[in-house]
Parts: sequence; C-alpha cells; structure tokens
Amino acid sequence: MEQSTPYLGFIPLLPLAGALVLGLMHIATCQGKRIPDKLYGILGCIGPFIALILAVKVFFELKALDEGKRVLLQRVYNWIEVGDLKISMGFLADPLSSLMLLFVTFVGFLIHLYSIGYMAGDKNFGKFFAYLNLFLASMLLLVLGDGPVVMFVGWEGVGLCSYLLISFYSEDPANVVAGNKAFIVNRIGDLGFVLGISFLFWGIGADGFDYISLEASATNLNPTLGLTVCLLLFVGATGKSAQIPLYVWLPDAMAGPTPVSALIHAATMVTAGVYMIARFSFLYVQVPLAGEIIAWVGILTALLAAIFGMYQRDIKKILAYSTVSQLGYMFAAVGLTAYSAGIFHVFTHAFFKALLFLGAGSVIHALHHEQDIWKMGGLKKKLPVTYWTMLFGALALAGCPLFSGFFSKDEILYSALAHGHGAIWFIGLIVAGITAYYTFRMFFVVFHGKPADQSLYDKAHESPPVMTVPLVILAVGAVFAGFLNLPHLFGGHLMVSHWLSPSLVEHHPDPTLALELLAVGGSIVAFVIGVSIAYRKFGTKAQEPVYRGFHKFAENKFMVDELFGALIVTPYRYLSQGISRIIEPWVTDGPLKSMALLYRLSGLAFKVFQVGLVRVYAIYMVLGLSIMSFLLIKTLNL
Amino acid sequence: MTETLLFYGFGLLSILGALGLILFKHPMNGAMSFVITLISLACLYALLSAKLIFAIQLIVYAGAIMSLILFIIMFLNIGESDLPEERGRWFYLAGGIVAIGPIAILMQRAFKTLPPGETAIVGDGFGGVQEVGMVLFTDWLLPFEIVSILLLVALVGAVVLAGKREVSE
Amino acid sequence: MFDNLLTVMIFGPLVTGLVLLLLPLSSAIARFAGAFVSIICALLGVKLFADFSPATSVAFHQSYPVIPSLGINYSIGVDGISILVLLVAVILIPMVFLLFKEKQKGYYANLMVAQGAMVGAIAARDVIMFYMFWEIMLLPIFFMIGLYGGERRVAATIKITVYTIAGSLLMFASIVYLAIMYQSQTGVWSFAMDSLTSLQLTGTGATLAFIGFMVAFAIKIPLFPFHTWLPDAYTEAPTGTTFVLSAIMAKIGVYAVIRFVVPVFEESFVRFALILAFSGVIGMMYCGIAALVQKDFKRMLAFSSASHMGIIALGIFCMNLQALTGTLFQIVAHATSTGVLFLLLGIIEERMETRNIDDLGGVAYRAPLFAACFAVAMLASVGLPGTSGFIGEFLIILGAIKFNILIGVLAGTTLIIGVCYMLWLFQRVFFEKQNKRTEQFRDLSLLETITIVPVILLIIFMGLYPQPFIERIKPAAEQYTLILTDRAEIADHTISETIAK
Amino acid sequence: MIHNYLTLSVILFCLGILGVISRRNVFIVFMAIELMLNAANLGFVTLSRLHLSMDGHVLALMVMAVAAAEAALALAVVILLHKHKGKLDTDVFNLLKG
Repeated sequence: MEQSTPYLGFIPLLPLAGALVLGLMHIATCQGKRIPDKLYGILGCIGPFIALILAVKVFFELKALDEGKRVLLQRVYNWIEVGDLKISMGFLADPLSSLMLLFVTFVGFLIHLYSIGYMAGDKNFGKFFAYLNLFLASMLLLVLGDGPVVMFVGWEGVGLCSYLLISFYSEDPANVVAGNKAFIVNRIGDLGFVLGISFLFWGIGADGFDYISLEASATNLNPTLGLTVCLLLFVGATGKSAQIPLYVWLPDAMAGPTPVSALIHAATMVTAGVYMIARFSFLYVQVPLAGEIIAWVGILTALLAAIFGMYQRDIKKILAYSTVSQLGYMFAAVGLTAYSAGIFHVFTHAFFKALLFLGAGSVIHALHHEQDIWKMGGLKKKLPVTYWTMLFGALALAGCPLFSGFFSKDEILYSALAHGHGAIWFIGLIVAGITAYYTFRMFFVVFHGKPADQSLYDKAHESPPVMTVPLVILAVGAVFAGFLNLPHLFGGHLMVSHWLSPSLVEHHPDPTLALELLAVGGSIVAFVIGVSIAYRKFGTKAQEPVYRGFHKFAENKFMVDELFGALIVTPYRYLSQGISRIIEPWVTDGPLKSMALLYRLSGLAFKVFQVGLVRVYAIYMVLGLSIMSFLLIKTLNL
Repeated sequence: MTETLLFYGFGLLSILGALGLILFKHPMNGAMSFVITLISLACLYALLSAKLIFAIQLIVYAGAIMSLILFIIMFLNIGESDLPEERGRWFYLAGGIVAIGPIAILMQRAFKTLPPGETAIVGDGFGGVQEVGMVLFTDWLLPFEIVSILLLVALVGAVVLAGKREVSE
Repeated sequence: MFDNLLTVMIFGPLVTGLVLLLLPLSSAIARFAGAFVSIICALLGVKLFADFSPATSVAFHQSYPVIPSLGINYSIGVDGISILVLLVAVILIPMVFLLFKEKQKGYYANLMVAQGAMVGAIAARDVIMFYMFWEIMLLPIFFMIGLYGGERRVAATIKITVYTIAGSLLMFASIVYLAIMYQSQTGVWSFAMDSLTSLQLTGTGATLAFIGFMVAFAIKIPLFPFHTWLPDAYTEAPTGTTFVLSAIMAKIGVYAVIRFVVPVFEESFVRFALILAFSGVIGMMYCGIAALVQKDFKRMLAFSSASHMGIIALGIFCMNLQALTGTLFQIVAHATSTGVLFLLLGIIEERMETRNIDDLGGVAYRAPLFAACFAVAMLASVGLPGTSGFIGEFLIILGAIKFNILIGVLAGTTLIIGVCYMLWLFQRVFFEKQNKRTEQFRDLSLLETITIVPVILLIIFMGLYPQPFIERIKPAAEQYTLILTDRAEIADHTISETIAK
Repeated sequence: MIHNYLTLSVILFCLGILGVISRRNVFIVFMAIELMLNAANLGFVTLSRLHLSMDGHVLALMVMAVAAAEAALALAVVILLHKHKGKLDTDVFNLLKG
C-alpha cells in the first residue's frame, strides 16, 4: 500500500530554496545597490508555483489509486534514531494532506502574487518574500510530514515565520511586541504538543512513530494516557489556532503586513491545529471525552470572539476576531468527530477569509495604511473590484445560502445536531447570527454611506491588477468552493467528505431529513437576522456609536489581555526581578558570602595575635612545641 | 676518670657561659661569656674524639664568627643608652622555663631510649681529617655543594645589605 | 603518525602555550601561532571524528606507565561518550583566535594551555591524569579572567577559583578513596578508569565519595545551587574566555559525570538521580527566569547558558537511552549555539564598547548578516526544530517524561522560558530604532564571516541530519544506560505504572 | 657517659631558647640562636661517637657552615637596623603587625 513518490519532498523544499536564495540576496544587497523588486517577486513566486503544480500532480496521482490505498510516501533519510525512537524525515500524502496541500499552495501562490503589488516599494521587499517562502515551506512540511515530529518541525517553523512577519515593521516596538506575544503564546501551545507526542511515544511509539504505524497500534493505547495525549495535543492546537485561552495573540498579530494576515493568520497556519486533530482522528475517536472538551472550547471561543468582533473598529481586527470565531467552529466540528466537516470549513474558510483580508488589504493600501473603519465609508465607487469581491467574501463568511461558507458552516451545525449536542448547535446558531451582523457592519461602514474622511477618500484609488486578479480568483473560490461538498439534501454527493474518508476515522450518523432541514433553516434565519440588523444600523448612514456598560466591556475584549498581564506577565517579571535582585545575591549566593564573611571575621580575630614582634612569634613557637611535647609524652608514655 | 672530671668541668663551664650570655645586660659581656661556652664545647668535642670538629670549632666559631660578632659590637660602639630597656626580662625567663619544661623532658626521654655507650678516647681512624673528608666528599657531596652555594649566596647577600649606600636620601 | 593523534592534540597546544609565555613575542605573532596550532588541532579532531568507529570500545588508546608502583599511567583514548565533546573542544577554539584581538600575548598563550588541558581531561582514561588536566584547566582561566577581565575581575576570579578548587579537593579525596578501595579489594593499585568501574562500592564511604565527585562536577557544570560563580565569572571574563567556559568547560563537567560518576557509583547515582534531576530542572527554570531582566547582555547570556546546562545535566539523571543521547548531542548543540551567541556578543562589545542592552537597538538594519547569524544561534538555543538545539532538547524531554512525569513537564517549560528572554533581547538589540551608536555598526567582516558561518551551517546541519552524530554516540550510550537500568529499579517511574496507580 | 653529653646538649639548647624569648637585644638573641646550633652540634657529635660513624661530624660541619653564613647576613642586617633606627631592640621591628 505504500507508494514511494520521489517528488513529495520537493514540495516543501522548493519554497525553502527560494527562501534561502532570496534571503541571501537580500543580505548581500540591502546595504548597497538594490535588486529590482520584480526579480524578487518572480523568484519568490517560482517556488510556490511549482509547489502548486506538484500538489495538483499529487492530487491526480492519488485519485488514480484505488480508494483505501490512496497513500503516497517518501522516506528521505533516517532523521533521529535512538533506541525505540525511530523517526525518518518522511513525507506522506493521503487524501487529507493532499486537500490541505492543494489549497495551501493555491492560496499561498495567490497571496505571493498579491504581495508583489501590496509590498511594492518597501525597502525590505526581498526579506518579505524570503520570509513568505520560508513560511510556505514550513506549512507544507507541517502538512506533508509523515509523523508527529516532522509535523512539529513545520509547526514551529510556521510559528517562527509568523513571528518574523508580524514584527516585520520592526522599527515600531509595538509590532515586535506583538510578534513576541505570538511566538511565546504559540510556544505555550507547543509545550503541550511536545509533551503530547512524548506521552504518545512512550505509549505506543515503539513500533514506529509515524501516522501509519501509530494508527495501527492506536487501539493499544491506555485510555487515561490517551486522554492525556489528546488533551495535550489540543493544548498545542489552542496555541496555534488561537482558541481559549491562548487566542490572545491573533488579534495583535494583525500588526504584520496584510498579505501575512491573509496567508498565515487566516488561511493556513491558524488552521494547522484543526488539521492536526484531524490527523490524529484515530486517537480522538477513542477518547470521546477529549472530543467533547474540544467541541465546547471551540464553540465557546467562537461565541467569545464573535462578541469581540462586534465592537472592533480596526478592519483587520474585525477579521481577526472573525477568524478566531470561525476556528472555533472548526474545533467544534472536529471535537464532535465530524472531521470532514471541520476540514471542509478549513477549506472554504481559507478562500473567503483570505479574500476578505486581501480585500481589506486593498482598502488599506488605497487609503495609505488607514485601518480604522470609522474613517472610511463610501468606498464602493472608488474601489469597485474590491467592493464586489469583498461582497462575495462577506456573504460567504456570513453564511449566505449557496455561498461556500454556508455549506461548510451548515455541515458543522448539522453534525452538532446529529451527534445530539443541541446546546452546541444553538450556540453555533447564535454565533452565525453575530457573524452575519459584524461582517456586514464592517462591510456597510467601509463601502456604503458617506466618506468619513474626505481627504483620505479623495486620494483612494483602485489597486493594480497584480492585486485584484488574486482577489477575483479567490472570490470565485469563495462562491463556488461550497459546491464541492454539497450535501444530499441539495442533491450533492458530499464529494470532499468522501474524498477525505480514507484518511479519517469518523462516525457518520445516518442523515435524517428533519434534522437537516432544521439545521439549514436555522442557518438561514440566523443569516437573515444578522444582516438585517446590520443594515438597519449601518446600511445607509454609518455613525460611530458610543459604547457603554457591557458594550464598552466587550469593546475592551472583556479585559482579557489586561487580566493575563496582571496574572502572568507582571508576576513573571516581578519573579525575575526578585530572583536577580534578591534571591540571587542573598539566598543562593548567601552561603558563599557568609563563608567569606566568616573568613574575614576570623582574620580579624587572629589579627590580635599578629603583634609583629619576632620575639613574640618565637614565644608562640615555643608554646606550641611545648604543648606538642606534652601531648607526645602523654600519648607515647615515654 | 680524668675524662669524667674533664667532662663535668667543661660541661659546667659551658652552662655558666650560656647563663652569662642570657643574663648579662651588655652584649659585650654576653659575647665574652659565650666564647667561654664555645671553647668548652670545643674541648667536649675533643673528649668525644672529634679531632677535626674540635679544631674547626675553635678556629671557625670561637675564632672567626665570634670575632666578627665582637668586631661588630665594638664597631657600633654600643653605650648604655643604646641598650633596649628590658623590663619584663625576669617574667619572660620564668615563663620560658615553665614552657620549656615539657620540651626538655621530651628530649631527655627520647635520648633515654638510646643504648648507653662509652666515650673513651678513640685513637686513629675516627674523627680525623681523613675520615671526615672521606665521608664528606663521597656520601655528602651534594649537600656539601649546596652548602657552598649557600655560603656564596650569603656572601653576596651580606655585601648587598651592608654595602647599601643610602642613595634615596 | 596518526597513532599519536591524541597526544599531539594535548601537548601540542600545551607546549605552544608555554613557549608563547616564555618567549618575548608580540601579541600578533602569538595570535597567529595560536590560530595555526588550534586549526591544526581542529583538523586532527575532525579526522579523529571521521575515523572513529562506534564499534570499538576505546579508540586511539595509548598507555604508558608513569608511576608503576601506584598504578598511575599516562592513558588516553576516546570512545562514544567523549568523541563529541572532544570535537566541540577542538573545533571551537580556533574561532577565538580568529575573531578577537587582544593586546597581550599572554591571553593567547593561556588559551593554548586551556585547550591542551581540556583535550587532556576529555581524553584521559586514568583518574589521576584526568584530575591533573582538570586542575590545569583552571589555571589559564584564572589568569585570563584575573589579568584581562572587566572591572570587577578580581572578585570574579577569586570566586571561580575558590569555588572550583573547593570542588576539586573533594574530588581528589574521592579519587584517593576509590584507589584505596580498589587496592583493598584487589591488592594492586590502579587509577585506570576501566579497573575502577569494576569496584563494588556500598555504604557511607561510597556515598561520600559519590558526593565528592558530584559536587566537583556540579560546580563546573554548574548545577543549581552551585551556579553562583557563573554570572560573575562569565560577565567579567574577556569574551573569548567566556566562550571557552560556557561552550567547552561546562560541557566537560557534564561529560565527567557520565564518564566517572555513572559507571563507578551506579548505586549512589540511581539513589540520588531524582534529587539531581530536580536540581537540573530547577536550575533551568531559575536561571531562565532570572535571565529575563538582566540589563547586561553578557550577564543575560550567562544566565541563559546556565539555564540550558540545567537541561543538559538533567538528561544524564533520567537514566534512559533517549535522554542520555540527547545530553551528549546537546553538548555539541549547545556549545555551538551558545558559543556563537557569545562570540557575536564579543563582536558587539568590541565595536560599540557597551554591553548594556538599553544602549543598543536596530542592529539588524545595519548588519543583516550579523543579525541572521545571531538569529539562527538564538533559535537553536531556544530549541527550534530544524536546528541542532531541538534534537537534543526533544530527546531529553522525551527521556525525562519516562523518568518522571513531573520532571518531564517542568523540563518542557524550557521551551517557553527560553523564548521569553531571548525574544525580548532580540527585540531590544536588533529591532526597534537605531541610535547614534548602532548606526556606526559594521556588518561581519570577511574573516568573521568565514569563522562564524561554518558553525551556523553546522547548527542547521545537525538539526536536519543528526544521525551521523547520534550513530557515534549510540553504542556507548546504550552501554551506559544498560549499566544503570540493570542497577536501577526505576520501573515505578515509568508512565504505565504511574497511571495504573 | 653518652647520656650525660646528651643531657648537656638539652640544657644548652633550652638555655638558647630562653635567651631568644627573654631578651630584646639583637646581639644576645643572635648569639642565643648560635647557642642552640651549638647544642645541636654537640648532640650530633655525641651520637656520632656512639655509633662510631662520621656522619654526625659531617652534619656538624654543615651546621657550622650555615651558622657562618647566617652570621654574615645577620650582622649585616643588624648594621642596617642600627643605621636606620639607631637601636638594637628587636621590638623595633614590627612591620609584620597585623
């Protein structure tokens, strides 16, 4: 069943090589003569483009295989081999990873293309593309890795790139702090991941530590250990995919350039957690408790982030909270063992959220880096392409029927119902309504009404084609991606779920028409209510509301950042201060210092005897001799 | 019998000389009294058949070293005013005797363990120049050379120390 | 000629060092001679590493009697435990000669002596030989800190010397105890490692001797709470010396624990392993947390180094194959990454004449290559996958979890603690706004580039393809683990049983 | 008889010690030290006679040589002392006072 495919490794390797070349070029030239941006742009896009072609090739090669045998493998070399621990640098392509592969390379390539326009003129243009390439390489490694440890390499690699790109405008300390926050919070999650795979290894890793061997021996796993592993891995996922309580970094991560937000913090990296849990579906199905915890954390995150999203004024932060919220949906899905629904939402979300971010980027670009929605307004005329593409994106996100987001979200809500989790379904429904509200709140305020700032408005211009073409392509994806997994209710065949099924271990409850209708009806109602409220409030005249009470509290994100600051960051810093100012000099160094003091005191005491007179020293000597003689006489009985 | 008498005689003289050394106030008197001790010791060496040592004791110690000391004492022309005040002398002496007690007893006890031996005069073949020389230049050659170096160093040192002109002033 | 490889590597630098000290040479000539000899040694070391086959128990073994009546031999050789430490020691030292200009030739002479002594201590197969080289190692450090150090060098020198000597004396007492025990059990005197391992040691005496060895090595590593000399000494020492101390000498401490303590005192070792492991973990957390608020760049790196040494030492005490391999691997990984960090810091110090972090900023804009090298070394030091640091830390954490879950989890926090201070440091030094000082910063010169970049490449290579290193460690590590697992009833630490409770 | 010689040697040695600790005059102290050397010499010569071997004599010779060297240096020091301080008091030297 294993197929050795020699080109799998090239998929991450090509962007990596691109990153190296670009990075060296940048280092070599950034002081002297500049290399033209075009060269950087072309070099930067080659890697992702070939990777995209290879991804398509992988997809068709898999498709040619029999169902159930759709696995392509490449073991390049033995990576770490210590005792029972045998890890090879191996790549695995199966339906799940090939799907991820397809949209990661696709969206990645488009965003590279878009960045040529967005970043034009930046003095670190080359560096940006190097980082972006490196990110893509890490992400592809994460997706293609044949075992948890190889995945972890990509996992941390994307974290690093995220850090580098968030703090890209590094002259402003705030951006760097945001980058640090992202990296550190991710690291907290990574700790969970490392501990999780360590426990997993001691549980069932002795027979090979890659997904295939693990899946084969998964049933031998001790249930308690299984729960521990699942929860620890989920901790890893909460870090990377911004779930409660580790979501705090994602909104701050918007400090990076907008294409970065689109690629990393919306479409690809943040969904890695969902992908990871789907990867480990063979573990999670054995531990339903872990799944339930994940589902609840996910749906609560969705709710919380949606509430925050309603009150934001920064266009990117609105989208960021929306991302957190959508990720919550995905976790709710994978928690309920509806892995294919979750992955499908990852897939559609990548399109429409990337689209929204790139659209937002286009707006920001047009307004010379103004991100406050209350300073925009009426941009419909000035930015027609952006307007229409954003509209499709917004409709998809809000869950308008027949747009991609509708189908994937509906699939998740339906699974909640089908698995008997009415409460999760209900919260999900509320979140869907809120989503529709805040999406269109943003949309109306930005594009409709009157310009809030006339001077900005006058200078606004539509973006160049290199930016709008990706927008259009993504818009097409956002509209039609949903049809790939059309449920039976609408006469579809759940193509994506079907495609994914060999990679996933999941239970499909028998579809019942009543439940499906309930789910679909609920979703439509939520969408209509959400959009209509948004229209009533902001549709024609957008005025900045003044928040009070609960609203003010929500605008300040329930003070969670401040709470974390007060509970963790400040005490940690005080602890550090305490150690280096008090404990280090006085407690751990104390014994040493007291010893030194003892020596000094005894020196003072002995000083009395040092009168400096030779004769007195002779007397000491004689006295000593005398005492020694006395003792000798005594002891030797002479 | 004569030897015993001679021993007691010279022994007494040497002790008296030593007592004089530590009791006389003026160093000149002490030195003269110390010469007596040295000469008595030389005679005792003779009684022990140490002919060479007897001679050297007289020549080097009683002769050279002591005359050097006397020369210096006289050279410095020490008057009563130059002498240090030594008020606690008797107190130190008394204390010293108490402190020395155990040392003396220990040494005495240690010597007791030696076998008794005769001290009758040995004629040829002991203590002469030839015998001492044989041993000195065969078994003790290295220490001998080292001592010679020591003497050289002392010589140079003495010249440097005593010959120092007060340039700095 | 290659039979005497090790002897050449020990005495070549030692003799060169002494000759440099005695001859009235200029410091430039001393630097050139030192660089030449150390590069030769590095090449020999690489050849040794390439020729080393893991199957042989002791390779390049040589033995000549020195004091036959006491069984003291000049006995040297390398095995899987020492090969990597040796490699690190010889390939890193040339960098100091190449990178730093000192005014006095004595600095270079001392460095040479240090190199010879360190190689000697690593290669020694006889306890007395080891002790001798171990003590010689301290001398050049003493002079280098005391003569060429910073403002508070005298206090730092006294602290490190007294501390280290105190440990060494305890070790010497233990060595004598071992020899006497061996003599009483077999009737002959011997100080050879191979014969001492066959000793059956029980009772209080053995425990005390164990503690004697352990304290000496714990001071050198340094393990919490014996680390207090480290921040002062590292900060006050000239950067080249700090580099030698952190990158090599600390590793020799770890190596010595594996070499001398584990095989000789199996029983005591197993008994104290838990306490020692906690000491390692607590040291890691303590120093890592303390590093955060340091204002002095060097002092922060010093604490960082101490923090990582805690983790490295932990690997020994976990008593399983993964952790031990991780430790041996991490010895190289940490030496290269921390070494490069210290060297780059030295360059900053040389060019800007300040180590105060607040005075720096924006270095990355003027010196992208410099920043990139620093970033790679920093990421290796925080254990990012793809760099050498990850392999070692991952293996150690993996092993620690098997040994004791609590220790494993605490050890894992190194991932977070390290990142906190390192990123903040990176932010304040390389990012943010430039100031007048940093605007003048030059990027790496050609010589500096060819000195540092190979090590950077090694860091990445070891992260991506660690197997050549692991293979050379493996047989020895397996043998040592076997010694311990035979002795230890550590079964109750394993996960399955803990969970069963 | 041998024991009597040895006893004499002990007595002289003890008198030498007494001289050193009770007197402050440099010359007396110096000569008291010489006295102790001589007492030791007497012991050597006596033991040499007892064993009928020449080693004791050689040692005595060495001691005399050392004494001579010492005399030369010590007297030089005394002259210096007298030059600087104008006194012969050992208690004037107290540079070692802690």
